[in-house]
Amino acid sequence: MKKLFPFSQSKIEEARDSSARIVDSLIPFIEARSTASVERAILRLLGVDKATPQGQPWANVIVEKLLEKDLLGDGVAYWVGQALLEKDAPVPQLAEAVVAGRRELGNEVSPKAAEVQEALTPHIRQAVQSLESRSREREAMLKRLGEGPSPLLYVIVATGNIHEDIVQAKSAVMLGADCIAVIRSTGQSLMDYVPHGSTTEGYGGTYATQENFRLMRQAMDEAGEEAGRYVRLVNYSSGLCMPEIAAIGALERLDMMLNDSMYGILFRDINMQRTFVDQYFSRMILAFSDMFINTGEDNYLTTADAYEQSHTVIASQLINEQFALRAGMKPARIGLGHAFEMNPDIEDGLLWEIAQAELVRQIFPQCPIKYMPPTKYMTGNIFKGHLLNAMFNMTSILTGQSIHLVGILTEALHTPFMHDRYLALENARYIFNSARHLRDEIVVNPSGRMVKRAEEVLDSTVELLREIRQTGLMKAIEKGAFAEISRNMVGGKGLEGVFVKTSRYLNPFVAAFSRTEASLA
Amino acid sequence: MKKLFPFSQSKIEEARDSSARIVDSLIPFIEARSTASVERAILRLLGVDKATPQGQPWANVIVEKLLEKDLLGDGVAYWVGQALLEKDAPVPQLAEAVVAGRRELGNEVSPKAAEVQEALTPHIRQAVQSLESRSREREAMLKRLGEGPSPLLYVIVATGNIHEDIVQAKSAVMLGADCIAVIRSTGQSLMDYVPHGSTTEGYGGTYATQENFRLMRQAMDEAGEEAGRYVRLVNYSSGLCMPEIAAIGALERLDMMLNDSMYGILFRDINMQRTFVDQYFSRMILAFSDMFINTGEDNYLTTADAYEQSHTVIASQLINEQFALRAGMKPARIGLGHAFEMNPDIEDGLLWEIAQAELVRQIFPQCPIKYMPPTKYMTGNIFKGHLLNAMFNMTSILTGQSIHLVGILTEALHTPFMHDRYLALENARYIFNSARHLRDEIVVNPSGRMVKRAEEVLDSTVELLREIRQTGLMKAIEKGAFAEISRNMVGGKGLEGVFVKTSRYLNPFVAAFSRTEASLA
Amino acid sequence: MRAGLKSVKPYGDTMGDGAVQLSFTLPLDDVDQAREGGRLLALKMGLENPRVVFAKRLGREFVFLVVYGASKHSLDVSSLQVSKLDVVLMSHEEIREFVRSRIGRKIRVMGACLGTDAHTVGIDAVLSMKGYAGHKGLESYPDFEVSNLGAQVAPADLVEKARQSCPDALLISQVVTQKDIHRATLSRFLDYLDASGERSKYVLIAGGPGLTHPLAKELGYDAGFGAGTVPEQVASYIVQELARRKGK
Amino acid sequence: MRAGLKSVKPYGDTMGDGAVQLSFTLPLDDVDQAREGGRLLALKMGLENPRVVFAKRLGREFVFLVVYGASKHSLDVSSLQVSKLDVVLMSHEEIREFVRSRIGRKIRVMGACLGTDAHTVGIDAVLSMKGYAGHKGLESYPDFEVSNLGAQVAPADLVEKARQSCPDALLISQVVTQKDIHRATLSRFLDYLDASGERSKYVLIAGGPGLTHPLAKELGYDAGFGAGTVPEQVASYIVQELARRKGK
Ligand code: B12
Ligand code: B12
Ligand SMILES: Cc1ncc(COP(=O)(O)O)c(C=O)c1O
Ligand SMILES: Cc1ncc(COP(=O)(O)O)c(C=O)c1O
Repeated sequence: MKKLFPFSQSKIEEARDSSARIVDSLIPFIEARSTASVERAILRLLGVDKATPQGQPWANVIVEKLLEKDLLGDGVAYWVGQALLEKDAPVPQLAEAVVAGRRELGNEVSPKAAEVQEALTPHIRQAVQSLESRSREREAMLKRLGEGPSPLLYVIVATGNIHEDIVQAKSAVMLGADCIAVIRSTGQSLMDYVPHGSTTEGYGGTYATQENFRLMRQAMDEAGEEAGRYVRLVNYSSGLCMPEIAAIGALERLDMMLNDSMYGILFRDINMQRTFVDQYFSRMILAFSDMFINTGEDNYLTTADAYEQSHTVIASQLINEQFALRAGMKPARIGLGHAFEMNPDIEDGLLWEIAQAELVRQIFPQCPIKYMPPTKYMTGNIFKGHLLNAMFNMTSILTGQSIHLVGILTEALHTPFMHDRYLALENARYIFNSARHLRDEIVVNPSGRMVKRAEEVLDSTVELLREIRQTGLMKAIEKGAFAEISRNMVGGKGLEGVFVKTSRYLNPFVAAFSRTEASLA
Repeated sequence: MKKLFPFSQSKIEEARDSSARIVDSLIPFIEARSTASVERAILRLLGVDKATPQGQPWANVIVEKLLEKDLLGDGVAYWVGQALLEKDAPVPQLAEAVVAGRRELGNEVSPKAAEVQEALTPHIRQAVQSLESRSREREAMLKRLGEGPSPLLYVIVATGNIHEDIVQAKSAVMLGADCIAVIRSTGQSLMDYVPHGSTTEGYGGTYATQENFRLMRQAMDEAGEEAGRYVRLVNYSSGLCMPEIAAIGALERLDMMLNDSMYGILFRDINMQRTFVDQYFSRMILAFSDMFINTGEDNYLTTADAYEQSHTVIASQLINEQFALRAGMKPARIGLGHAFEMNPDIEDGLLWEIAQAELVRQIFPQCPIKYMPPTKYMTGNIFKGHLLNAMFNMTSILTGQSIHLVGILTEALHTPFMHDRYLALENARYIFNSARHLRDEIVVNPSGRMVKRAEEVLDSTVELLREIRQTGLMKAIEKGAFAEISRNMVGGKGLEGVFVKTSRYLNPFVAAFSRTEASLA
Repeated sequence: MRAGLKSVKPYGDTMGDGAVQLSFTLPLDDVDQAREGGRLLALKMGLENPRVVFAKRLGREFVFLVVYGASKHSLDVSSLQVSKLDVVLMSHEEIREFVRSRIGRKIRVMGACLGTDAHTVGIDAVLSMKGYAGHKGLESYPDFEVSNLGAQVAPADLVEKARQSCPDALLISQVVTQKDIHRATLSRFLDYLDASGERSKYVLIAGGPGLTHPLAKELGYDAGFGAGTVPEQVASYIVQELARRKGK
Repeated sequence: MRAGLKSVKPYGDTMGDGAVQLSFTLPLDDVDQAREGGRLLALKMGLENPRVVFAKRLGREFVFLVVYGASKHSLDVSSLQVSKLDVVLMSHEEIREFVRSRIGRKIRVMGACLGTDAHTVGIDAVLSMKGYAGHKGLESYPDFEVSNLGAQVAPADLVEKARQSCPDALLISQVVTQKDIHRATLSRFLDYLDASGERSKYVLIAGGPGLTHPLAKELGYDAGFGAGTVPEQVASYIVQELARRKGK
């Protein structure tokens, strides 16, 4: 990869090294715990995808039953294994019976771990195979259809109604979109269950449900065939149901997930223990399913000042990277987020944006960077907004970003109308094409303003990570190291869903994923 | 001046040398001739600014009378001098009497050149002084008020009604405009007289009249005081009345004139002899009055393809430069025109625009380059149009242009509405500010696509000028060397107004301008 | 050039020309049909000589149009009522003076992003020390005691929290407006308050980029604040309203 | 999701939502007054819940506004008449065939930019060898004889030139439309033609970015061509019209 800036690699190494230690020191804590959502994800991977007539997902019913009996510490897999030992059956069938009260979980049939494992094995294998077949499908389609030139054009749909979303998404694909993200309804991230079925009533977005995923996947496969390129589908493995949504997304062949090791903590006040544990397993699922993650550092800049807080973005990216690597993700799937959010009135603001974008690019040469458009300084002046997006597009192509979230001129007004998205895609496509090889053409003045700025940001990052390494990540978050937000270890939502694993705790997917990967490698 | 591209100066020198020879070989032809419009300009400089009740300017009436008598070959100044010898009076008073038929021109009172000269001298001196006082006024105001940062933001008003124009222009100044050009009504360029008085009925623009100039000057002086910067006023010394409009513009303290040595020939089918003679004297007036010219090479690209014909733009700029130097203009006043007119669908189109703009900048380091916005590929999609303008703005600040004609999103639809101009100024101001020092920050890859492209254009320019030097400029125009348009030496409009000077022909301003300049220097 | 205030029309470049730009998408497949449809729609909207200057297919059944035309409607602005909040804008200093002289005690305000809304930047802009656009928020006012409950506070919880600490004013932020969720949430909250008969205990203030004072009034709030609000405006209103209520 | 063709409304993100964007300037000094004026104007235009989302002063007496709202108008497209030229689009080849079989002689056309208009690119696009957007112009058609008079041809001169060489069709370009000068010039030309009783001798075609077929008809021309016209369309029309006239 071409580099526009000259940098001492050693500073980058120091920063990365700090992040590795920060993350490493949390892993034992994480590995000692599981959560309600992790357990539900296990059930969903095993095919438990239905809900009660009242809309309560079977996965939730079952996990709650175990919780009530105080048996969740062993893991849902342990008790499913026991039930299968008692009487083998497809897991969904077992689940139905449990939900209906016809069978019960929690009867210990055998105390031997090996036997429980064995009872589970064919079911796990089947689950793993169905995930694998989804990856293979994707691979084949990508090979056959190909994809758009880099950066990929990523747009959102967010009508609240999955059927309208499909109409909007099809139009977007025809107009050049490569990735379609279905934004979730406000509030979903704090729901401790995944709604069921197709939905038509969301606000600011559409509920993430397995059926909605399926409908959109089907529509986008059709649209992709027509357009002659594979359309990537994006959703949110984020909030209180991180691992579950990773699971259903993997099952429905989604391609990317918004997934961040700290976003929920900072921006949704989700308990940090919960998030750290959830993100770990969710990323294992995503890694195994060859999916991309997109981290959420862009959000820092919607509350804090982009010029002042640039270094926190990079520090967080480094931490996200380490968490992802620990969960088995390949760098090529770690889409680190950042954003074009500086005040458009700053003199030379574009220079600082270029400096930041290039810095990110150079620190993570193997990661596909997800670049987010201006949102904070967008206003009702849609014409001006269109220009902010143009400069964002320009910066993106100049600095070689990979996943380009197309900025929409009506950002400050409403979730995008169909023609807003058209104009936005036209904007990006015009500028990308017109400046296609600009990056090859220029070299940056090594003693200029941009390099100086990037160096300052890098220095502050090194400094910040050094501090965090000393205090530890949880304490650092308590102290407000990120986004000027401070969160407490036992505060926030969802702590009640975190538990310490017993010694016989079982999550056979962890082993299955790494075994299969190893056998594939 | 910083240079982005490495260039062999020798090619540039060869091109410039060719142009000098091309122009030099036309000077004797030009100096042997005068035109009706040159003669009317002389009268206007002498204060003859009224019109008959039917709207026929006195200047025209008088020149026609001499023409009828076949006495124009001596120059109007010669016969005015004779009349003054007979009976001295302010020239306007004399003119009134002539127009009214109370006095006649054409009576030879003295055959001695020196006596005629002497009779004219106080009147010429007065005229020259009033021009000088206008320049001094400008200088003082510029010193007191200052002007905007480079590039100057140049916008047009074109309502057809001078009073509406003033309203629009005032708004533009408040929103950041530095230069206001009052576009002329369609058709004025082919009128062989300058209309009289304030006007409210133009199409696609407002008539250039001395009174309209005065009204707008006054309004812009007021607006400039309020905004705290000097506002430059622009009009067209172009068409069949080049020298006359230069004269009235100078008298009303306009600051810039569209003025091109070949535009009228090519784009208005004005006879080439007429244009070459007219442009020469018009530029003498402008040079003396310390005014800028803006040449019209941008027009080539509205008919011909910008990628294919880039070299004709540069060849024409070099010729325009030489003509201007011959007329006594300083390089710092020669605003050479070019434009951002490539097809926005070309891959890397922006690179070619940057290459061209930088090439122009480096060939004419002392000239204030007038950079024209996209027009040809503007459509009813005003949102897309706004983006073309954004990339134009970006290119302008990156390549250090000086006079920036602000592109307007509704270019394809109508002459600008007030808010169109606002949005356009906002566009330019945002991008200029945000990328203020981008030029300092980058270096261009010397073996890259942009430099290669610029070199090709320069090579073609050298080649083209070499050919023109061989054939001569008039023949080259006949052969369609510029804008794919061919014009004949005796074709086009206005040839009837060209005449060969007699041996006693007199235009005392030519001498007065150079004398005064010399005495000032 | 000036038009009378009795018949004001949009202005492009000639007084009275009525120049208006429109854009919208029609759910039609055929571009020519959509162009004609766009023209007719513009006529229905009262535009004369509408020109469809751009048309682009966005998908199988949609065409985007840009239209220009001359509005024949005119406004009588001489009688136009701009429904503004009845409040005198005071400075930080003046507010302090006002509270000390007219109210004589600390003022307690409670803020929240109601319902599922998690956009805290707006309410923080009004309440926090840091404030907005250089204007410090209510926390910086010595006579204000601020409690900011942050994001996603359920209506019932807010009623309860308010009951516990009895603030003078409740400041509610609503940023998401899709499908009028802000209206629904704001109304629901008042229903809860009414149910417990407590509506009149507080000065009820709603804010957010989609809010206006008239809209807030319509929904049953005492005041509404929209985009670009600065803390002084809110503080001025609160203290003046409290003085007014006290005076009664 | 599809709406019936009987009541088509603009579409934003929900069928029937009526979403429309507007922008215009009001000649008012006060921004709040202008906002309210803009809202009222939008109501008059039939927009429900209009939101003034942006307002900016442009000078002492002008405020620019951006407004969004939901149009309550709907269109019955099932009965919508798109006034199209009655012509079958043929290729270069087909036109040649058509002329040879149905007309049997060369076709002579004369083009000009009428009046003060000097925009020749459009007429050249239709007539010249080079053509437009990859479509060669009428000069490239073996059975067409083209005379292109270029820019700024006075109406009287064109009548005279036409009388001298008797072309089958006159092609007139009008690009400048400010203050409806194109309408005036096009009408004036017909007056001249009428004066000499020659209107029916030619197929009369007007073109330009501001022209549409209905407008040309209204002014008394046989056909009108707007933005994006390609030469084949014009040639197809001319030969079919000539065949039709011959048939009569
Ligand atoms: C920042 C931001 C976020 C941040 C919020 C971080 C945070 N802690 O607040 C993050 C990234 C988390 C976020 C998430 C979402 N967002 Co958001 N977000 C924005 C954004 C970019 C800026 C909002 C902002 O901070 N404005 C700055 C503040 C200062 O302005 P303000 O809120 O208008 O406040 C001022 C006034 O309105 C007033 N005011 C506001 N409240 C109050 C209250 C009182 C009492 C008073 C007196 C005054 C007052 O005073 C303030 C100062 O002047 C806007 C787009 C934009 N440019 O406006 C979208 C936007 C608001 N978000 C939107 C959406 C849909 C969402 C999501 C639902 C998307 C999704 N499905 O994931 C989520 C979920 C959030 C949720 N559950 O509510 C939409 C809303 C669409 C609509 N009109 O319905 C917008 C418009 C973007 C878009 N076009 O889609 N968002
Ligand atoms: C190029 C250009 C010029 C060139 C013209 C060079 C030339 N030899 O033609 C120059 C620089 C000289 C020029 C000058 C002026 N121009 Co000019 N110009 C343009 C520009 C940028 C492009 C026009 C063009 O070439 N379009 C490309 C052609 C292919 O498209 P077209 O003309 O629409 O033609 C197509 C169809 O309409 C149709 N068609 C056209 N004619 C005909 C005829 C027939 C018979 C048929 C069948 C079809 C047909 O077929 C063509 C192919 O599809 C437009 C802005 C724009 N982007 O549109 C302004 C524009 C047209 N100009 C404008 C103006 C005002 C002027 C001036 C009056 C400005 C001035 N005061 O100095 C002058 C004077 C010209 C005059 N006396 O007429 C305005 C007109 C405003 C209005 N609506 O009234 C425009 C819109 C710019 C603006 N926003 O102000 N201009
Ligand atoms: C990582 C991540 N998760 C989730 C979201 C979306 O918000 P919510 O949590 O309300 O779904 C974002 C938004 O940018 C994000 O970056
Ligand atoms: C040198 C010059 N003169 C004049 C004009 C304007 O046209 P007209 O000759 O119709 O006034 C232009 C337009 O760009 C120009 O460049």
